[in-house]
Amino acid sequence: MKAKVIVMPKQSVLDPQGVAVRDAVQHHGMSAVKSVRVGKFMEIEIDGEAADAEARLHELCRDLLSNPVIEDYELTLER
Amino acid sequence: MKAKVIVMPKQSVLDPQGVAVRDAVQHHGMSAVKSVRVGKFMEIEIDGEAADAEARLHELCRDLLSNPVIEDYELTLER
Amino acid sequence: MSTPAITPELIAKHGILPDEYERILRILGREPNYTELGIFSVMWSEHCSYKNSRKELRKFPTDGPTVLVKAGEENAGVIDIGDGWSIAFKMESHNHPSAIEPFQGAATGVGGIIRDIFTMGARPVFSMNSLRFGSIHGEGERVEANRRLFAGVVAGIAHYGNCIGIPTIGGEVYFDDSYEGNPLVNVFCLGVLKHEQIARGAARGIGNPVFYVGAETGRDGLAGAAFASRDLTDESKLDRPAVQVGDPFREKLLLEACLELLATDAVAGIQDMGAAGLTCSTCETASRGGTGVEIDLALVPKRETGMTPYEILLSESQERMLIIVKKGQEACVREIFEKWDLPYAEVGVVNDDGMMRVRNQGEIAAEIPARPLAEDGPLYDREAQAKPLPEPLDLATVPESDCRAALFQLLAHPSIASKNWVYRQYDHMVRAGTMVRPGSDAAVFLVREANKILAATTDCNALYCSLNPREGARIAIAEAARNLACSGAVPLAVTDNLNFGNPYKPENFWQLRECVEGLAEGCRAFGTPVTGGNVSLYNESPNGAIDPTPTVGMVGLIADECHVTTSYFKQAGDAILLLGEVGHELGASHYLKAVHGRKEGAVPVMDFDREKAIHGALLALIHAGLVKSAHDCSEGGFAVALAESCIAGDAQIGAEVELAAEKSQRLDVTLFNETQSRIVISVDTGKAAAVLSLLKERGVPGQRIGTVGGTELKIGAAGKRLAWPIADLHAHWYGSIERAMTDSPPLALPVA
Amino acid sequence: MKAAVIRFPGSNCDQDCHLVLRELGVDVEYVWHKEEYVAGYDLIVLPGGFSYGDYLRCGAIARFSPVMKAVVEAAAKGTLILGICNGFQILCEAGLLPGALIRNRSLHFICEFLNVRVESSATAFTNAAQNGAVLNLPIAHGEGCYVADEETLRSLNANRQVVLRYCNASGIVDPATDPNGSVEGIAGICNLERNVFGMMPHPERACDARIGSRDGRIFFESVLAHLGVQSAA
Ligand SMILES: Nc1ncnc2c1ncn2[C@@H]1O[C@H](COP(=O)(O)OP(=O)(O)O)[C@@H](O)[C@H]1O
Ligand SMILES: [Mg+2]
Repeated sequence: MKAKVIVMPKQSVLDPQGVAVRDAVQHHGMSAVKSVRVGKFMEIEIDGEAADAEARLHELCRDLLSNPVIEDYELTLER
Repeated sequence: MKAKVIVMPKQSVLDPQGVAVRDAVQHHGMSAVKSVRVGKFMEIEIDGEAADAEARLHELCRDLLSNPVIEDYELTLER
Repeated sequence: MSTPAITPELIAKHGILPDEYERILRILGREPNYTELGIFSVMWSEHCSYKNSRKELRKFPTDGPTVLVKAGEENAGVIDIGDGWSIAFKMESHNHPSAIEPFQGAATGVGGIIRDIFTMGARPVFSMNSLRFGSIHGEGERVEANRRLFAGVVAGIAHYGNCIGIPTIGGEVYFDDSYEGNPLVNVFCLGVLKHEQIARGAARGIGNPVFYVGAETGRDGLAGAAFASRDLTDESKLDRPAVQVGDPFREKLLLEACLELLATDAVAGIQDMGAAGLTCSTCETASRGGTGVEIDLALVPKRETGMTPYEILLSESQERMLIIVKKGQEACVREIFEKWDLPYAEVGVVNDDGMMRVRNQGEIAAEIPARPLAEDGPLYDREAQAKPLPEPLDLATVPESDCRAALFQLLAHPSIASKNWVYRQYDHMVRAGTMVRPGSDAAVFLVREANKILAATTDCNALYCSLNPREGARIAIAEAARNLACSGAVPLAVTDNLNFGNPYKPENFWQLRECVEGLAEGCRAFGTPVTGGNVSLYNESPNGAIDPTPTVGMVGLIADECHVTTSYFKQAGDAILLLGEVGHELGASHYLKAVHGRKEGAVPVMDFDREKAIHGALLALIHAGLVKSAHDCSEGGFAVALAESCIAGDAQIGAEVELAAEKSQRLDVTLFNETQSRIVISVDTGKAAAVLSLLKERGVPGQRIGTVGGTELKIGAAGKRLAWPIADLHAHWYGSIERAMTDSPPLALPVA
Repeated sequence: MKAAVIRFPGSNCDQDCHLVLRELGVDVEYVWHKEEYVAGYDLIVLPGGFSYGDYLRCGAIARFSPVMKAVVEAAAKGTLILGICNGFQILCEAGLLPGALIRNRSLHFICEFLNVRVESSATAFTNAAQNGAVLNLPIAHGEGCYVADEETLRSLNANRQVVLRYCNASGIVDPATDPNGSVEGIAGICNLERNVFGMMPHPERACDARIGSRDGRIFFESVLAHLGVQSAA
């Protein structure tokens, strides 16, 4: 089983990385780029197909892989 | 228009962050997790629908958003 | 847009008491609107108004021959260091934000204190930090949470400080259960400036334009000041908007741009936007200038759309400053901020009516007399209830433990163990001025532009303060001064960070008062005025209040580069001397806590005269070029101090000593007591006699106790002898924190 | 001799580099990242720091700053280019040096003094050192783990482009003293033409015994010697 997790800064939270990349991209000649947000992408390989895997992964995302105070996450499972 | 870019460390390049996350996850009780790779996820908002946008975005990914020596990227466009 | 009606519930929700609301009505002569209520709530929050502590803070000595700007007058006090140069330094806490988001909480704390310093016109040259966490040893969810907090805070401080290029050269870290869930993150920054470069946070010059510079305003940390003024509960975790994200890169640009602008003649006043952001900076600059300030929020650079006046005024977005520019020199601001690619906007003007007037698209959103808002907040005398002082320790109840094992245990205790896991993550060498790196008693920094050598330390033994707040605070000052003396420095001035529990609990308030008075006594004794500081109350977790922690940051001056002294032994054959007594006070000791699990007993007595006599003698010896190393005895007593002198240097080296202790005194008491005013020094053997006679002349107790050398630490006292291999001592001490953080088992005790 | 220290937004070792060069009697100037010309210099220093915040990847954004075009041109003309720490990262991103620098294996930023061995004194930056000399220098970086593919490594070694390796006090390259996981302990490399040199350690923080070491002077003194200038200090 494979899981993909995207962790992004919350919309209302400042994303200095995104701002820096946006400025660089605009500088690079793509002035049509209005905003960039930068987050993390994680690919997780899991042995077996445990029934509770999804619930446990959500727990993991909340507790360990993201900080709900400033980030949102999105979990996708590929069986 | 919206673009999503995933930048991942190449398979051949070591990913200490992935290793650390895997260890933490296993420590957290999910020993079924065999490997984790950590990369970046970028959301780019673009004004308009320029015909050459896709080509230019690929260029951007190659030149700026990823370093081909150590990373691969994946670009998805949402119109 | 409709705004909420002002109801008693809304008033209460803003943390404003009925009496305080009456005061607001008197100041305004009418009801406040929603935005004004928000403004009063942040300005009169504990964090901004110090309403429960200000009366106590007045007890600090703030003046002295070297004081150029006094505490409280400006963002940070300024102290003369000679030759036309001066320093500005201060300490500030970011405890609650760090509890919620350790990385960003700590990072933005660093950003805030740096802004406080460059607001004064000073170039920040180094930082320190004083940290407290729950236990990181052992297993379980709580321990793991403590580790995550610790790791996150250290990484956050590193992130901000390293990126901005200000070396973090010292600090302290303690671990105790009382900080579980409520870590302390106190950050210190020092800057250097010429006398004529002192900048003022006042809005002077009617008609002068007011500029907003730096990052755009977003809905960050809405009402963070109010947040810092409440107890931490599990619900605080849901206080999402209270967390701010820092951008050290922006701050670096802001720092350079502001210093560049201050070097021109264009600035009439400058103020950082810290807690309560735009609100605080506008009304405070107006109040200090005896003027009014009028701004229009429509002109403020914003990151988000649809922000209300309330949100804009209360936002705590980071990396922003307010600058009052001399009329006609606006172009200067434009040129510099464009060069640095930073947002800036002319948002208002200084006027003469004493009002803080905030417009939004021209329409008045808030209109409050600036001075009463900034200065006439409520001030309270809280009820204080003394806690009985602890009974002296009954030694008979303390089984004498294996002293050999106890020393290993103490050295591996994370509060005593080497902090290399922490300071290796901090760039402590950028600016090429760090003469003594972290790991000695005080950090020593060469300020190249001024050709001055500064020493700095932070200290506070909160265990002492929890048992006897006054004596604990007195000792904190004395210990800081002692650390400076051991580095060859004469103390100049002090900044403090008062971390306490909820002041509405009479016992907590009593602790605050006792500690303030204790610090004040100490400052008077050492002639070190307080240049400023910070109060953090409501440090409570579900388990109760933290141990009272009045952190002291002290800065001293080293007259000559040959006076710079470090804590570790240098050479085999050197004589080891003990300045001070062998000591006997085991109460409140770290040994009792770490080995016997007891936080109790009478706190050691601090006699300032005795302490000062020792510092004076040590400095005389250092000035005479006689001292090769000097290290004070603090947590863990003599044995730990001696072991540290063996293992804290780049090369480890053994020592053999014999202590002239009373025959009847137990060995654990002799080794681990924490009697104050003791310093272990090493000197050239040939000069030991000269040193002893100099001590005698000054009436300072001192004795030769042994010799540096070998691969073991050997201590004898009252007929008993113990030996520890240096390599083992080093291993237990050096890697302890890393082992805890990587969840590796502690090292086994080496067999004798 | 004339030297330029490039100032990117976020550079923070620019003043330290400037000071060392000045003390050696070099005519040294800051050059702002928005400049499009850097002509007339014998040495161009890309200092350490966090250019453009080091967001995205270290050096990734700096590489596209206007001044870098000019630096690339100067490099092609044979001007000496010295990249320190972040400067090294920028040189790799710009393709002036092969390989890349990634997160330290420990994931932590590491600041400490350590030893490096001079692998090649046949560069303008190391000619004053002996081959095999052990230098005590500080590092301070979070992303200093040098990586390159097999072929690049082979050619780096074959052409003696590896200039510095992390080593222990006796000069032995030992994975245990490699602070960041760099392949083959690589701490500094030069280009094939040997006029572009990047290193992770900070020589500018080791030019004054008062702050712990003078070993860093050798890099600057080598440049002076190479250019046939007498050092002032
Ligand atoms: N958080 C920290 N940041 C930087 N340096 C630290 C930190 N904590 C401790 N240190 C350094 O470790 C050394 C030992 O600290 P500490 O045990 O508190 O010393 P002392 O007991 O002499 O005051 C000091 O040099 C101190 O500056
Ligand atoms: Mg000490």
